[in-house]
Amino acid sequence: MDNTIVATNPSTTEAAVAEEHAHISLPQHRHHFETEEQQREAGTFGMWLFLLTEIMFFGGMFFAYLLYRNWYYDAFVVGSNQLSIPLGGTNTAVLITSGFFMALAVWAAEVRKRALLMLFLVLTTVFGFVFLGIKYVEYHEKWELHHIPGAHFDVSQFVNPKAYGLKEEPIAPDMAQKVQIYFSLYFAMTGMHALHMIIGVGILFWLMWRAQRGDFTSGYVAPIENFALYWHFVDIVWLFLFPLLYLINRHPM
Amino acid sequence: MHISQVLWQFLIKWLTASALFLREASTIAPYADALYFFLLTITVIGLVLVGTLVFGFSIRYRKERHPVAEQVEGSTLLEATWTIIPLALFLITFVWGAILYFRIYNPPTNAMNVYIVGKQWMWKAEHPGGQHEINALHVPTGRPVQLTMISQDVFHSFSIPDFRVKREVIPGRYSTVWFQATTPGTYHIFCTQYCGTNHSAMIGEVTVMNPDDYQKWTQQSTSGMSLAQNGERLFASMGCNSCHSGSATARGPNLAGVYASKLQLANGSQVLVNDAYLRDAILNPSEHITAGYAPIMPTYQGQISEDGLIDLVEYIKTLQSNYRVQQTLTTADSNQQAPTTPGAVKP
Amino acid sequence: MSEHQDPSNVTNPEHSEHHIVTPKVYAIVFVTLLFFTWLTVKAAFVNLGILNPVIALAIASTKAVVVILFFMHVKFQSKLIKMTVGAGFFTFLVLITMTLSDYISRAWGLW
Amino acid sequence: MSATSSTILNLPDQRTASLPKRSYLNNEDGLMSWLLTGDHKRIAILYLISITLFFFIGGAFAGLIRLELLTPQPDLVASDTYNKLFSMHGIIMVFFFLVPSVPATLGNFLIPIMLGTKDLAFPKVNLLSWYLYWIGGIFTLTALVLGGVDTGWTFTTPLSTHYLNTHVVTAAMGVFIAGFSSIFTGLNFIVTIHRMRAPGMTWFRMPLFVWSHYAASILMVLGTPVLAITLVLVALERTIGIGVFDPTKGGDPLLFQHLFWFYSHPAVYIMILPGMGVISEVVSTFSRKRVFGYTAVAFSSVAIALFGFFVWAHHMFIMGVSNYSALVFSLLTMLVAVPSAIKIFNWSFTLQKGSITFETPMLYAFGFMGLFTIGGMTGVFLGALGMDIHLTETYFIVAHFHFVMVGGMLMAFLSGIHFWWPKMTGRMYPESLSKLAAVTTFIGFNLTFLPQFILGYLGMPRRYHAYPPEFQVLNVLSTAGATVLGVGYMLPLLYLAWSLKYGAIAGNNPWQATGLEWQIQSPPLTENFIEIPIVDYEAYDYEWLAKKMEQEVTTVG
Repeated sequence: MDNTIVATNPSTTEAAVAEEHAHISLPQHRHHFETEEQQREAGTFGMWLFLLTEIMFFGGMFFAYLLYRNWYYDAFVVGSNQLSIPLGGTNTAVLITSGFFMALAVWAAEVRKRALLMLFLVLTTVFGFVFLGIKYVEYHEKWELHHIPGAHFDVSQFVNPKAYGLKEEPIAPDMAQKVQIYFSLYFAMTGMHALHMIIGVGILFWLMWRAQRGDFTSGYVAPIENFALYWHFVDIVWLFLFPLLYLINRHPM
Repeated sequence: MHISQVLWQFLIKWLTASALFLREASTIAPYADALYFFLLTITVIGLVLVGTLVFGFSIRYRKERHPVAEQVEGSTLLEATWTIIPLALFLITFVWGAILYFRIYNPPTNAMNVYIVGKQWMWKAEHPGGQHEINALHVPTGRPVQLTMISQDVFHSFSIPDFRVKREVIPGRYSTVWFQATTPGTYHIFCTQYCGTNHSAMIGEVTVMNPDDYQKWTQQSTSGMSLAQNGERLFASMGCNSCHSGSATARGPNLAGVYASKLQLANGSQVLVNDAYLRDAILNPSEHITAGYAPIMPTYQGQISEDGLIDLVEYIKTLQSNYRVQQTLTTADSNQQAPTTPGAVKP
Repeated sequence: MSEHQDPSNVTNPEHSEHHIVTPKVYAIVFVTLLFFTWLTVKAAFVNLGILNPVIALAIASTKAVVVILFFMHVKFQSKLIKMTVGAGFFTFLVLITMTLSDYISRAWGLW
Repeated sequence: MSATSSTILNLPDQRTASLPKRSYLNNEDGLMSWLLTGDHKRIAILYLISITLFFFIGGAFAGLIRLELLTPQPDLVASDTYNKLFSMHGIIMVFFFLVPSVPATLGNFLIPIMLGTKDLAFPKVNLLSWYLYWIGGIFTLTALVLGGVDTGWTFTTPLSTHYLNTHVVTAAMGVFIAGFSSIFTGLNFIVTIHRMRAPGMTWFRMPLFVWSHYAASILMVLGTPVLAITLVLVALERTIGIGVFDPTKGGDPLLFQHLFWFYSHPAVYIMILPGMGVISEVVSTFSRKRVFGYTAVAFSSVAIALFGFFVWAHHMFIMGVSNYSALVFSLLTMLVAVPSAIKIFNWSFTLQKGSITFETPMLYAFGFMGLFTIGGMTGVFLGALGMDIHLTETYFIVAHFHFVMVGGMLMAFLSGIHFWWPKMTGRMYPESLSKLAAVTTFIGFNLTFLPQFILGYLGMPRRYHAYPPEFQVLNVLSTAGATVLGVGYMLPLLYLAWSLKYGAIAGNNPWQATGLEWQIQSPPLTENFIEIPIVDYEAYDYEWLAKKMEQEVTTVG
């Protein structure tokens, strides 16, 4: 009477139990899931829900960007033209490549090839580092030019570009102040993105360590698969950031 | 019978000092109260209804009287009823509330204007005639009064409960509210938006006076300089007149009669020149270039206080011709004070 | 154990067959993405007026959709996942449009 | 149990009854077995202890606030201190009590059992969310110990970014981290509800408790990240001055309001929806009847969640949003009020033709229905544009959200705790004492907050340290009520603690309720079910329950 179960059909229950035992053999199988398929689907779904929160997390900043870009268009153009397309474009390509290798890593795990999986994970990480390195170069340049928002922000380059040997048209001082908003958003958005990359690279190292042990090449690919979702999502954010931040108005007026 | 002294005083106070309802001292108040009582009525009806249902069913169907429950799935008809009736009531409320909202936030065109500057933690009222008040506001009965408000620092909120009006006072942007007082007397001004340490001390008093008394008050309490005159001084001392000189060859647009006109901007859009536009054009000129002029005006962000901006705005508002501007030019050239003759704003 | 699952789960749209995407598909997607990146840079240097941001966003969205569908396997996932992705972008759209409704109409009534 | 008795409480014979030998409580011993547990029931207990702690910290602040407001003069504490009191009260109560209250405790405990599964989908994430809650809590408590925060719980810019020198960043980080705790809880629930239902547990066989948690979870997952990014921007603004919300640099302070309320309005639904789920369970059980219009109640939860995202700007009607935008938001606000009205009427009609008894959970549920009706209707006052101008930012709004959050949510929470206490601990609390507590709470609550409606209409602004003397009488009443309310909240703490050791053995199903959770032993086993149940009956099917009990009697006999 202690554990009255709502089963009214004993035969199906027994069958269910038997079925469950067949699945219990795998070590990664958690006891509270009935089947591994259920576990896998739950994992994917959970990961997607987490990415949903990420969409909204970046969404707040994207809205701020939309608003201020419309309010202070000239400042955004000037700020955007301060960024280097070769660096930004390369970074986009680098990130896409990294994502490509991550996708291949999932495939390698699915077909249970440990060496390939390791190779692709390493390549993903390497390209992730290349991205972060290039980002560091870009940030460092802004630091030297006093384009970091805050107390040291300097507008002289936008008000008087000729003195700095730039071909840009000068903008009015009041608008030049608004370039700070552009750079605030630039650093907030790319900074948050870079933070996600850094977290991702950290997880990649953990995955490599586990992949080395062969954890993911015996039919259990969920961690690789779910991490790939995360990594691709970070890619997607950049795919929007690149045109929105670097390519606002590159054509001659 | 012995009643404790404290309790006794409390009861006395309860009976004498504590009103359960608020004075209606503006033309808007009765409208707001009408909606309030409508809402109060449906709330009470709703509450009585739910109460009756709960208590009624509890008595009628309590276990002693009704030992076995009858299973009922639901009733589409009943459910539709209590979906549609509340919906209808809420929609009525919405329309009513919206009408009231537009009434409170759309000032009539003939309203007299008073500027309010909020700062931590005081209210400054500036009348066009040059009366400056702190934590006080004098207004006449029977005339619509529009408040053009701005904050120097954080969000404040200007509230006069007896008038049923309230509006947030925002940093960096004018907001307006209007009322027409009906009954002479003094009423509370509260800051209702939390604004830091002395938030609860940011209170003041509106004094509502008969038009005659008000006339007397304006004459007695003027500082001698109207806002426009202050503005004229600023206009000269900040060098605005060197470009906005009104002459045909001037580098800046002619400001005479610009207020309330429609202006063609360099970016192709058309704007109505109002207080907010003038303020913004002084602080962020490059976003407000009049068509046909070069974007050469420097920004005055950080160089001029909100009070100063109000003075300038008021000055430009009153400029009907360029006569006064020319005057400031001559005086500025000769390094003299701007003219201070009161009441000579309009030539 | 599927036959003992929730009876409604047998044809449940929440379930899907597992699908392994081949490297070939990944490679095609990869090249497409690189091409679009090149395209978006080129497009930015041509003056198309109002169309510039539209095109930039359209390209970015296309890339995002391609990544979501293939790299992230959503094309082969259950309806539930597809709806989840949709819900995320829908909520973002709500945030944008409802907030913009304020910013766009602030100047109204000032004529 | 005779048919004429006035209670359905059915305890086993106390002379022979004993707690089950093995349960989740004694499955493993030692502190670490709790701190590293993956068991949703143990995590629920951890949460219960944590939120109770935070509730009483927040409550202490409330007590001090009421004490200060006893007199019109600013005499008990300094203005800064007072500002810190209400700020900390708000932050702790909203983010550390109300948001996790029902979902993280009762929801955590019950959702897997109600769905017939062994645990939530991600037990480790569940534990992580409890740790995040505590890390957030420690940040906030640190801010408190270092001298407090005085931004108000709304962190309004530019006040919070440029004009205060208290520990805003620390507190904001606390809320940020606690937000992720709430995201992970919501995520876990959604996945569990979608993926882990027992065979036969279709969507429309789920208890309404699960439905309302599903709706609340959607809000948690989609809303909270916007708050997170907003707080990050506030922290950046404060530390390096990025200017996104700073009007002197061209930023728009209203943008902060938009982003903040985009979360914080749905957050009130995060807080109230789980409470509504509790009420559905309780009202059904104590009137022995299926919830009237099950589908309508289920869908109204989802409707509230959906519409909840479209109404946030009604917090900003006087803040200088466009009048036309205000119009749209007001209309949508009116629409979101309808599902709440539907729920109230459906619960009322659940009583009709039932067989009603009045145990403690039911008393709290009645309290909820009354107070929530008032709270909801006064919300319509505030949603009506013109009325909002006069009422917002006064004590009217304070009273309104306390009616919804305390009168609604806290009543529901207490109702739920009393309802499921025997399941969670295996023991009953003293009924007469708990009924006394329920009545005390109800009276104290009304005494505290009804005067505040009047104060609000009279124009007394919220967050005022000192106030004009004509408001004193009503404030004294309110403070007197708060004292009664405080007693009402202390009582359960005492007798529930007492019952842990001395309470009567409750047995499996003391209330003779139909949910899956009542069909297993109390307290449950770690794995909940020995065998995964196959559900072949609708929710709230009392005839099925009667049949089943009959069967048991015959087999045992």
